[in-house]
Amino acid sequence: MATAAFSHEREHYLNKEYGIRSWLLTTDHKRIALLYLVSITFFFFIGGFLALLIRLELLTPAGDLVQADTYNKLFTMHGQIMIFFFLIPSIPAVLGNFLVPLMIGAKDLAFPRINLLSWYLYMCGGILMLHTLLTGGVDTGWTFYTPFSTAFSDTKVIEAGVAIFINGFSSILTGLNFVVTIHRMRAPGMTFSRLPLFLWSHYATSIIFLLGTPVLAITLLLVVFERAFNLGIFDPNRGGDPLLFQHLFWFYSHPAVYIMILPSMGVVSEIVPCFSRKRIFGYSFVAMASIGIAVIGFLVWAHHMFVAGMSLYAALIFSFLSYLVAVPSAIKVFNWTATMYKGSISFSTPMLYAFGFIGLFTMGGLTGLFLAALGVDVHVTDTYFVIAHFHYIMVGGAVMGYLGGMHFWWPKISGRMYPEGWGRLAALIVFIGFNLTFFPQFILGYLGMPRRYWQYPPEFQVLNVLSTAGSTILAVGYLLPMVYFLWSMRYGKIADDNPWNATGLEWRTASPPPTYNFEETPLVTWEAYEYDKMTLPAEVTLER
Amino acid sequence: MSDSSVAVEHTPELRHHFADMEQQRNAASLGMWLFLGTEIMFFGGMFCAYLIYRLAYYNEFAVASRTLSLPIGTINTAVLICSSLTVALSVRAAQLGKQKLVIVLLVLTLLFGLAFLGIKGYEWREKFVEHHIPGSSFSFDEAMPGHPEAKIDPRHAQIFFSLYFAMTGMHALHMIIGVGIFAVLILMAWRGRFTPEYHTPVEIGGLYWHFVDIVWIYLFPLLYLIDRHK
Amino acid sequence: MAEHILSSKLYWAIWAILICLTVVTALVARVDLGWFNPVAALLIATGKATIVVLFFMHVKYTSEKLTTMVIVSALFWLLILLALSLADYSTRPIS
Amino acid sequence: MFDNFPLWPVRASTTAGSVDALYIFLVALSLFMSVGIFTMICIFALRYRRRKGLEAEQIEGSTLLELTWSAIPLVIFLFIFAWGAVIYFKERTAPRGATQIYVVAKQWMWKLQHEEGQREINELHVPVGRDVEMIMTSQDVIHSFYVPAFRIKQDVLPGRYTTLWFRPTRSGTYQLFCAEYCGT
Repeated sequence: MATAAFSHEREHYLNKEYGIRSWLLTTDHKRIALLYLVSITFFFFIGGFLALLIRLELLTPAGDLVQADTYNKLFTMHGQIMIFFFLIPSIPAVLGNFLVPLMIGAKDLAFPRINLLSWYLYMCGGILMLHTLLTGGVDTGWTFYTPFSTAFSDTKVIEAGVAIFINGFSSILTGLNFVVTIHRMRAPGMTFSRLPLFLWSHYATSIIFLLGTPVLAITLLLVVFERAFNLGIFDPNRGGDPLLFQHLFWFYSHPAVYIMILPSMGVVSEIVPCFSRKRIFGYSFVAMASIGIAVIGFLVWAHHMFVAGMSLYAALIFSFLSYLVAVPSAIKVFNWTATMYKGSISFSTPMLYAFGFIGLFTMGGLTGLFLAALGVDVHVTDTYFVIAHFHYIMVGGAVMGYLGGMHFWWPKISGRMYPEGWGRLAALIVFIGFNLTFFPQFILGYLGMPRRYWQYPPEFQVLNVLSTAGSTILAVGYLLPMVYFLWSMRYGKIADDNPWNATGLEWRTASPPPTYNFEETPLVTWEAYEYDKMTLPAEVTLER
Repeated sequence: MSDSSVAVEHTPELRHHFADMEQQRNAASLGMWLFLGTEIMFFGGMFCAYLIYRLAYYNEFAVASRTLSLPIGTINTAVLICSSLTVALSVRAAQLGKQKLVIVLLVLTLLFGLAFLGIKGYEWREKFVEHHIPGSSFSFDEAMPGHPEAKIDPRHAQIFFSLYFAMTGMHALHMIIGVGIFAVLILMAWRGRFTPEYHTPVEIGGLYWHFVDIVWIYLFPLLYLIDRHK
Repeated sequence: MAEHILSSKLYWAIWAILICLTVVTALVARVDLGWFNPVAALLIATGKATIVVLFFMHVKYTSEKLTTMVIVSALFWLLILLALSLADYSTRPIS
Repeated sequence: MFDNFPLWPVRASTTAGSVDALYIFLVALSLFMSVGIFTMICIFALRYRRRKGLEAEQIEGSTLLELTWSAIPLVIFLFIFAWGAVIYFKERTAPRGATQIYVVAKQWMWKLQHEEGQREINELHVPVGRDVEMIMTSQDVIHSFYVPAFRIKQDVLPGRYTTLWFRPTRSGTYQLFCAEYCGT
């Protein structure tokens, strides 16, 4: 292993080649991960900017900042960009891409060129989406509900549909690459029972990518055909059923929530044992819970349609199944908590994000129980209660996990440490800003404020003002890490190969890793998370 | 490591990140199978729509289905089955290292594929002539079976044709992609790239072709064979 | 090589069976069997598909459980989609 | 104090009370669960914070514990499911003899017609204490009939009829929202 003193001259994946071609034509999974990191961050800030405009409009009950049609486009594009171009690819395409081969001791993903292709597909979809945004936008809501999207909206539905369709292939190829890599490329000794939980969760995510995304692809394609060629599959004027669209759409789009949250759970399952210096409590239960969530997650889609005109009996079935998927999520929360018991807990930045994740995900999950309960769902569905709930899962859960993971693996990715003090501050700001933004929305929702309204009765104003105030704090919290990550690339302390003394294979190669990851193929002889066999260096032990 | 795989390690086809040819081959084959899994779900969305509407508008679907030509559908099925045979034989020829035979069989496959597309195109043209293309010019003037006085609802027949065009269109698109893949394979075979040790592309391309064939094996009865006895 | 090379006779035999089944399915459709018509059509199609998968796509001769698992899970997911959608449509009151 | 800062809308129908009861139960349950988890995390984080002389003690896991904390939530969840389902079933089955009102929704308008023939637009007047059933359809896109004070909501679809019923218990003027996005 190279020591820190040598790492200046040592060749690694970042300094092996320079120049734009060496990046745009790279097949190195680590470089592709960085390409994704840059492009995803870009879309995150666009989506975030749209969110801030939405919150500003909602500061007052009157519709005074933007016109109604502009507002409709704002929330539509916010949803589509954030979901398809940020949340879904975020952890898998950045951290997954970087870490899957490293964690199993492989030189690269199984299909490096396909991996690059999926980034290009992502960019094609992204640029098309951006073009849609800049030349008029879409106003259908991110859900594209028919017949509004097929027969009534006069905005760029086809273009947005095609953008998401192309982006879908990027997801499918990423998932395919992960599954093949995990099956075929493991280093000797890396059995499935020794796989880090990060990989179990990515395996589960890939299953959803592979089996869910194509259904969304064909559904959006049918909507595009319906607009472009007059096919009438969802058209009620020709006896078509708009609910069929909703079934097909949610068949993917509900499991898509698990695409966002499962990788985050994987990140937390790495961070919590590392900063508690303990084996994970109940490894096999946490691993199987990931697979369980991926499978049961496909059985619950129509709980988005309880008031949509579905049959009463189908509603009962879907409500029942929805409660089943809550069990594996609960198992995970309990296991993370139990892992801390009798540990040696450090409050480093990644751990703070993990605390935040567990807290916010717990609240998101519990409010999910409200929405799965038929009687209550009728009242709160399509209100701000739903908005708050899924933001707790998708922003409180997924983004907290993403940021936690970015901090945890940043030394490995960049070879530099980020400033710890700023890191903790940002984690705190994000947590406070997030709760201030979205907690009031639970109350708003139960009071009956429907989603997607640009004007609202004045009695809702107090809570909306709180929410808007929170969103500005949240924005600061998201900007901070970007600034100090960039800063650290030049001025950060040089990182050790294993700054956290973590057990994973990715920490047993240099920081940043060489192009083919390992000097020689590692032989794995230990279980995951053997923190009892890992001693802490003096400086880490003395911290706090 | 066995002797044979040490020899294999020097083959130029082995990509740097794989340990040996065996691993590379297995990865490629698993990748293709997974992709075919996603394809099942891709067509599955349309099969779902088909199932729902067929149950809802059974009579209209039956009448509309009977306007499709059974002989043409049967012939096209046979054409695709022949192409699957030539694909399977070409993989075998590649395994045995018969390079010329591989080229001949791949070309035959390509021709069968083009024949299928040609026949399909002829059928589509017929639909155009008969105003069975969904949209404003759609017209469908048929009576309910057994009730000559009762016309069937043309809007529901239109749903059948919407699904017909979506399903056969998506299938044809897959055929066109398949033809492209096979053109590349022919080029590779022409350059003598395939040996008994390395012919993964033929195998993988073959898997794709067979899958597209299987989709048609289902589309044929679902679209052409509703209530044919009346 | 662990590959299994099949004889070309077997491939021709499979081809003959597939062509026969195609003709049979077209003929069976012309006979009135009531509810059994669609069932027969689907059974024959599934039979044909199975033969293609087992022999042309060599699944019968690969030692890999994984391939089978991929196929089975994809079909299982398709079943989920169809069955749970039907759960709605088959119990909805007709209006 | 809660007059200016309400936590739920006015209860003005027979359904409202039963929905609120389950809601309050769920809030209590959530509070109990989340406070429980948060306290545990805080206690562990402080009690076992990293310091000299304190080594982590390895625990592999416990199948018994895992099964317990899978089974107990499952039982609670099934209880909530049953409770929610009962309310839903009642919400969805209109009592016999309810006054019927026909509703046609179109982009941005509700057209309502009473059994006796009077018509109203965007406003609905119904007597307190009588069951009212709405039979609804849409002329264009999907709409949704939502009255928070009654805790009822139902999407209104083009090409078919959906129904909804309620029994007002309190006189007053209540908001009627369209809760499904229907365009500009």
